[in-house]
Amino acid sequence: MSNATSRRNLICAAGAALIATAFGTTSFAQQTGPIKIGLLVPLTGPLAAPGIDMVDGFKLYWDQVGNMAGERKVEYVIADTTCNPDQAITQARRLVHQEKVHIMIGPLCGHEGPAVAQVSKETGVPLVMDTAGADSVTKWDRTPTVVRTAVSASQIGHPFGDYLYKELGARNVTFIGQDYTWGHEVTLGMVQTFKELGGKVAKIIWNPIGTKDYGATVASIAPGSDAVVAVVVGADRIRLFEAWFSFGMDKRFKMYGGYWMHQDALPQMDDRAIGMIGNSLHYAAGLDTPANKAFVDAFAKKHRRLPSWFSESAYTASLWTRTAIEQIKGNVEDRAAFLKAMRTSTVQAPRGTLKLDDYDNPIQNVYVTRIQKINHPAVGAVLTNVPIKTYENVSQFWTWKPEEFLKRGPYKR
Amino acid sequence: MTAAVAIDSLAKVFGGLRAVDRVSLEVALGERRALIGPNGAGKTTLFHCITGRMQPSSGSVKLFGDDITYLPEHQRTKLGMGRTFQITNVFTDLSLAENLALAIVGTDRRKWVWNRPLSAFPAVREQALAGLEAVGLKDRADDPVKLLSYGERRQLELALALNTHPKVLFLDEPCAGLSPSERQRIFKMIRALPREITLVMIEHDMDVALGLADRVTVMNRGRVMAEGTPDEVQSNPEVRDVYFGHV
Amino acid sequence: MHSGILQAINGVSFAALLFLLASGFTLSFGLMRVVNMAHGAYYLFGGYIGLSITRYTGSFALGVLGGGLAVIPLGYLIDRFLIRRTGENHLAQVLLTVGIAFVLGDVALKIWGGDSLKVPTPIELRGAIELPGGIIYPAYRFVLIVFSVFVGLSLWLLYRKTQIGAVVRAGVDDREIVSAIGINIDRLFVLVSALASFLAGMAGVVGGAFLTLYPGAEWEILVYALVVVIFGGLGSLEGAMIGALIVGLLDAYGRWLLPEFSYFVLFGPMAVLLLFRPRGIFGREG
Amino acid sequence: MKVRSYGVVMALIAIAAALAAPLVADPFWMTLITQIYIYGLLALSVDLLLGHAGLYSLCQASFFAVAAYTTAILQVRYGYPTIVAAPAGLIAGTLLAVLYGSAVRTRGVYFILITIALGYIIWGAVYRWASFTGGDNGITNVPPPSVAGFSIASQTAYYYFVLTVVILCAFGYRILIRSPFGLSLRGIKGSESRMQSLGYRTTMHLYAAFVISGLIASLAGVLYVYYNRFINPVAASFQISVEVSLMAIVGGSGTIVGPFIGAGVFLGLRNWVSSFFELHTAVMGAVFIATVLWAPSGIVGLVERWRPGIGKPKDQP
Repeated sequence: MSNATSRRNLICAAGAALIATAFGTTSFAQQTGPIKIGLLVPLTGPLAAPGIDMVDGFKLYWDQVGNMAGERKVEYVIADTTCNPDQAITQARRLVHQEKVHIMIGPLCGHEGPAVAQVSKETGVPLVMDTAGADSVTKWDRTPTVVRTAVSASQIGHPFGDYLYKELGARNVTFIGQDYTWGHEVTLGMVQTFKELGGKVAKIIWNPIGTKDYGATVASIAPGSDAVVAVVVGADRIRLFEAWFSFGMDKRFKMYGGYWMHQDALPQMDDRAIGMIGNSLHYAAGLDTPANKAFVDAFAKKHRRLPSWFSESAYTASLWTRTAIEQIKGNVEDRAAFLKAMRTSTVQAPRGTLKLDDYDNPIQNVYVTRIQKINHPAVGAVLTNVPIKTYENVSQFWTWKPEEFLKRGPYKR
Repeated sequence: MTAAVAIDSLAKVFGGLRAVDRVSLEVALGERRALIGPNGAGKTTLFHCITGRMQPSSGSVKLFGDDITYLPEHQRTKLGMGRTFQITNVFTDLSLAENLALAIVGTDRRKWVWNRPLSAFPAVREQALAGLEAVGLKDRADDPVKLLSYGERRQLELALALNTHPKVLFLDEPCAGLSPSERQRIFKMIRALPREITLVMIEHDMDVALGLADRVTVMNRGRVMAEGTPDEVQSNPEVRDVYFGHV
Repeated sequence: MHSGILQAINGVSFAALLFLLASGFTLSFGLMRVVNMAHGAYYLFGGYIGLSITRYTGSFALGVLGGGLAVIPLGYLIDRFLIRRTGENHLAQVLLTVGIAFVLGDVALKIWGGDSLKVPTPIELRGAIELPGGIIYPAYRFVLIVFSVFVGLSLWLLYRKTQIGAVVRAGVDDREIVSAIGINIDRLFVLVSALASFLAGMAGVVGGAFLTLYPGAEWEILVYALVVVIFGGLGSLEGAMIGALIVGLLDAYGRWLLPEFSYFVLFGPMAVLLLFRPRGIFGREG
Repeated sequence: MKVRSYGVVMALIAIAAALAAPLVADPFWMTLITQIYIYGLLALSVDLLLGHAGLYSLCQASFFAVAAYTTAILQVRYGYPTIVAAPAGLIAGTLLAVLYGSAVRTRGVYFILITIALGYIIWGAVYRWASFTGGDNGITNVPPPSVAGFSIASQTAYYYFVLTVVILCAFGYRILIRSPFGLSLRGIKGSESRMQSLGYRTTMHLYAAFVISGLIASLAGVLYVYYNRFINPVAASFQISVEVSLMAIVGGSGTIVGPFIGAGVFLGLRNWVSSFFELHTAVMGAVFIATVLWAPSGIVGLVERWRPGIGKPKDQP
C-alpha cells in the first residue's frame, strides 16, 4: 500500500487530528467524542455460535466498566463477517470508512484473520486480533498495526506434544486433525514437539471441516497406536464424540483431546466425557483463580452458561484494549501510541497474566484440562474443563529461538 | 437421373411400437409430393427421420444421391434441405426481421461473426425484408413475433424454411389449425414457389394435398399403402376405405 | 481387511441416510419436474423440529415422526403458493428454491441458534453391537440401515405394486396420459410432494442424531443428495437407491484410501459420468 | 429515434456519475462500488449464458477463482510482474472454460447439475491443495498492479482502471450480443430445434458462448484479486456462483446494465441490512423469491414497465 493511499485514508478516517501525524509531532489534538470500537465476528454461518460467545464476552466487559475508557465514552459497532473473508474485508472497510472506528477487534475465523489484517495495513486502523489464530500473522506476515491478544495456533500445540510424551507416556500416536490451516498448525505443532522427544506418529488422519461421518475416521486408526489425539472444530467435535463411543473405540484406544471439548460444545456431549483429557488451551472455564472465578460467575449469571474460550478471548481483548486506552489517556487518535501501549502493557486476564512478545503474540499459560462435572450456582450441574497441568508463560516459539522457528517455516501438511 | 430424396426401407421403432415400418420412397427432382394418412400413421416420425431430428432404427436416406442417414440436421440444411414444423416453431422473443436473419446467415459463415453488429450487414436486412414480403409480412418486420396472430406465425414458419434456400422443402402440415381463408393464403404461397424446389408435404386437408401435389403417398400404420397421382390415389378403393371412410 | 469391512458398513449407513433424503427429491422431480433446492432446508427444519419434540417428550420415535409430519404443511405451502407458479421453468425453480432455502435457513438460525445440536437418541441405541468377526458397530447406525431398507422397500412396493404407484409411474413417463385417463393430477402432486417433504423431515431427525444439525448443514447434505440423484438418474427410485450406495461407499472408501482427494473421488466420477451419460445410470435418454 | 437517444443519454449519465463518484463518495463507498463493478462483470458473464443462450451455469466461480489464484500465485509466490501474471490468470481461467465447455452437451436441469459438480471440483482443489493455494488462509498481500514501472496503487486510480475495463467490456459485450453470433444464441434459447433445422450446429455456438463467458469471468477474477489483494477458497464456492446468478436475475437478465444493477442491489443490501438486521440472509432470500415470482425481468424490466411511451418499438417514428 502506497503512502499516498494510506495517508488519504487516514485523513478520511480520523479527520483533522491526524494532520499532526504528517508533521511527525507528538502532540495530538485530543478529541472528546466517544471512542468507537468495531467488533468483527460471524453472527451467521457455520461459526455463528462461537461468534455469539465472543459478542457476549465483549459486551460483558464493556458493561462492567460502564462503557468508559480513558475518560471517554466507548461505543461499539458489531459487524457480521459470516466467516467469509470477502465479507470480513468489506465489513472491516465499512467499519473504518463509514463507522469511523478507532480500533478493530476480531475476527474469529482463522482465514478471516489475514484478510482483516490487510485492511488494517491499508488504512492504518489498529487491529486487535482476537481468536483468529493463523500462525503467520505474528510470524511471517506481520503487520505493524496488528497485535494479537488471543493465541497462535501452534502455541497451544507445542505443550501438548510435550505432555503427551512425558506425562501421558504415549509413544506411538494416531492424530485426528482438522484439515485446514488452524488444524494443521495445532496438530503439527503437537507432532513437532512429540517427535523431537522421540515419539512416533503412527498416522495422521486429516478430515475437512464439516466431515459428516466420523465412522470412517475412527475405523482407520492405526491398530498399534497407544494413544489417539483429536484436533477438531465446529460441529465435527460432536460427531467425533458420538462416533468414538458408538463404535466402541473407548474400549480399544486411549483418546486425548488436543483441541476438542470446548465449553461451547460440552452441552452437546454427555457424561461419557467425564475424566477425559479435553483440551490443551490457553483458557479453561474451570481455572481456579480469583480473576477467572469472577469472570465465570459474571458471565454465567448473565447468560446461564459457562464461557467458552471465545467468550474469554473477546473479554480479554477488550480488557487489554481498555488498559492501553487508559495508559494513553483516551487519546486513541494517536494510533502509534495506542499500539505501543498494547505492546508494552501487562494484563491480568481471567486466563492469567499476559504480555506480548516481540512479535506481537501473547506469552501466556497453556492448560491441559480434564473434563469434570461441577455444580455452578448459576448454571447447575455442568461439564467443564478443569486444568490438570499448567505450562507457564508459553511463547509462540515454544523453546526454540524465534529466528530458528521463522527459518523453519510454517507448519504445512 | 438421381432422385431428390430416396428413402430405402426406413424404420423407426419406439419400444415395441413400429412407428415407421420399412418405408421406401422416391421423390424426383422438382416433384411436389403430398404425404397423407390418418392420425398416427407415422408421417411426422418419417419426416423427423428424413430431416435428421430423429435417427432411424434401420434403413437409409439419400439426398441427391448422397447417403445422409446419419448426418446431423444442420449439415442436411447445408445440403439444401429445408423444413417447417407441425407445431409452429419460430423465435417468439425476436423480431420478424431477426427471425429471417437467423435463417439467412444460418447456412453461411456469417453466423459466426461476433465482432460486428447485425446492422452492419445491409444485405441481410434487405434479404430479410424480401423474404417477409414474399409471405406478406413485410410491414411487420420490426415487430416482435409475440404480437403476431397464429396465422401470421404460420406464414413466418414458412418464410423461415424458405430463407435457408432449400432445394428440397419438407412441409409438416403447413395449414394446421388455420381457418379456411388463412389456408387459402398459405396454399397460394406454396403454389407460387419456384418449380425447382422439390416439395414434400404432410397434409390432412385432401383438397389442399390433391390440388398441389404431383404425386401422393398414402401412409397407414407406419407403412406406405398406396402411391400415385392424385387421381389414382383417390380412386384406390383401399385408400378410400382407410382414409376417406373417416371423412 | 477389518477396516475395509468397517468402511463398507459405514458407507452403507451413510447411504441409508442419503437415500431417505434423495428419494423424495428424485420422486418430486420425476413426477412434477420440480427441482427443489430447498430440500436440504426441509431436512434441517424437520431435524430441528424433531429435536425439539424429542427433548420435550423424551421419545425419539415421536421426534422422527413429528419432524417428518411437521415439514408436510411447510412443503405444501411452498409448493402450492411459490413453486407451482414457476410452471416448468427449471431455472426459475432453482432460483426460487435457493431463495426459499436462504429464508428457511435464517429462520432456523433465529429459532434454534448457531450451535451444532444433536438429536438425543434412546439410551438403548447409543451402544455398539458386535458383529461376527469381532467388528464393533454402532447400534444406532445399524438400526438406521434397517430403517432405511424398510422405508425403501415400502416405497418400492408403493411405487411398483399399488394403484397409486402405477399412476405415479405413468405420470413420470407422460403426464398427459394421466390427465387424459381422468385422474386428478393435482391431488397426486400434493400426495407425492407431501411424501417427499415427510421423507426429508424424517431424514433430518435421524441424520441429526449422528451428523448433528447446524446452520449450513442444509447445503452440505443437499450437495450429497444431488450427487446421489445425478448418479442414479433424476426421477428414478431405483436410481436413488443405487446412487445412495455409490455415493456412500465412494465417500467412505475415498476418505479412507485417498483422504487428500476425497472431493475428487466424489465429484470426479460424477462429472465424467454426466458427460457420457448425462441422465445418470437409471435416467432415461432422449 | 427517440429510444436510441434515450438509451445513449442514460448511458452517458451513468458514465458521468461513475467518473464523478470518487469526488463525492467516501473510501468505503469507493471500495463497495469497485466491488460492484467487478461482481457485475462476473454476473454479466453468467448472463451471457443465462439471458442470451438460456443455459444456467453454476460454475462461474471456478473461472473467476482459477484466474484470480493464478494471478495471485504468480505475483506473490513466484514474483512475476503484472504483465505476466494478469494475462496468465486470464488464460488459465479461459482454458478451464475450454475444458469445462463439454458441459454444453447437456441441457436444462442436467446442465445445471453438471456445472454444480464441476464447480465443486475446483473448490475442492483450491481448498485441499493447501501447499500450492494456501488452503483456507488463501493468498494475501497481492501487490497492486504495476506495468512498466507505473503502479496503480491508490484506491481511486484502481477505481478508474476497473471502470475503464468494465466500460470497454460493456461495449464489447454490446457488439457481441448484437452480432449474428449473439443473435444465434438468442435463437437457441428460443428454439434449439428450429436453429438446427436452419443449419446451426447449436452445440458449437453454445460451446463458444461458454468459453467467452469463462473469459469474462476470468477477467473479473483478475480484477478482483488486485482489488482485494487477497484470495481464498470462498471465491470458488458454490455460494458465489449462486449469488452472481441472482445478481443477474435481480438486475435484469438479458440486458447489459442489469447484472451491474443487480450487483449493486445485492452488495448494497448485504452491507446495509447486515449492519442492523440479523436476518439479512432471509431478506436476501425474500428478494429473490419476489424477483422470480413478480419481476422475472428484474429491476430493468420494472423500470421499463413504469416508463410508458418509451422503449416500445411501436413508438418509433
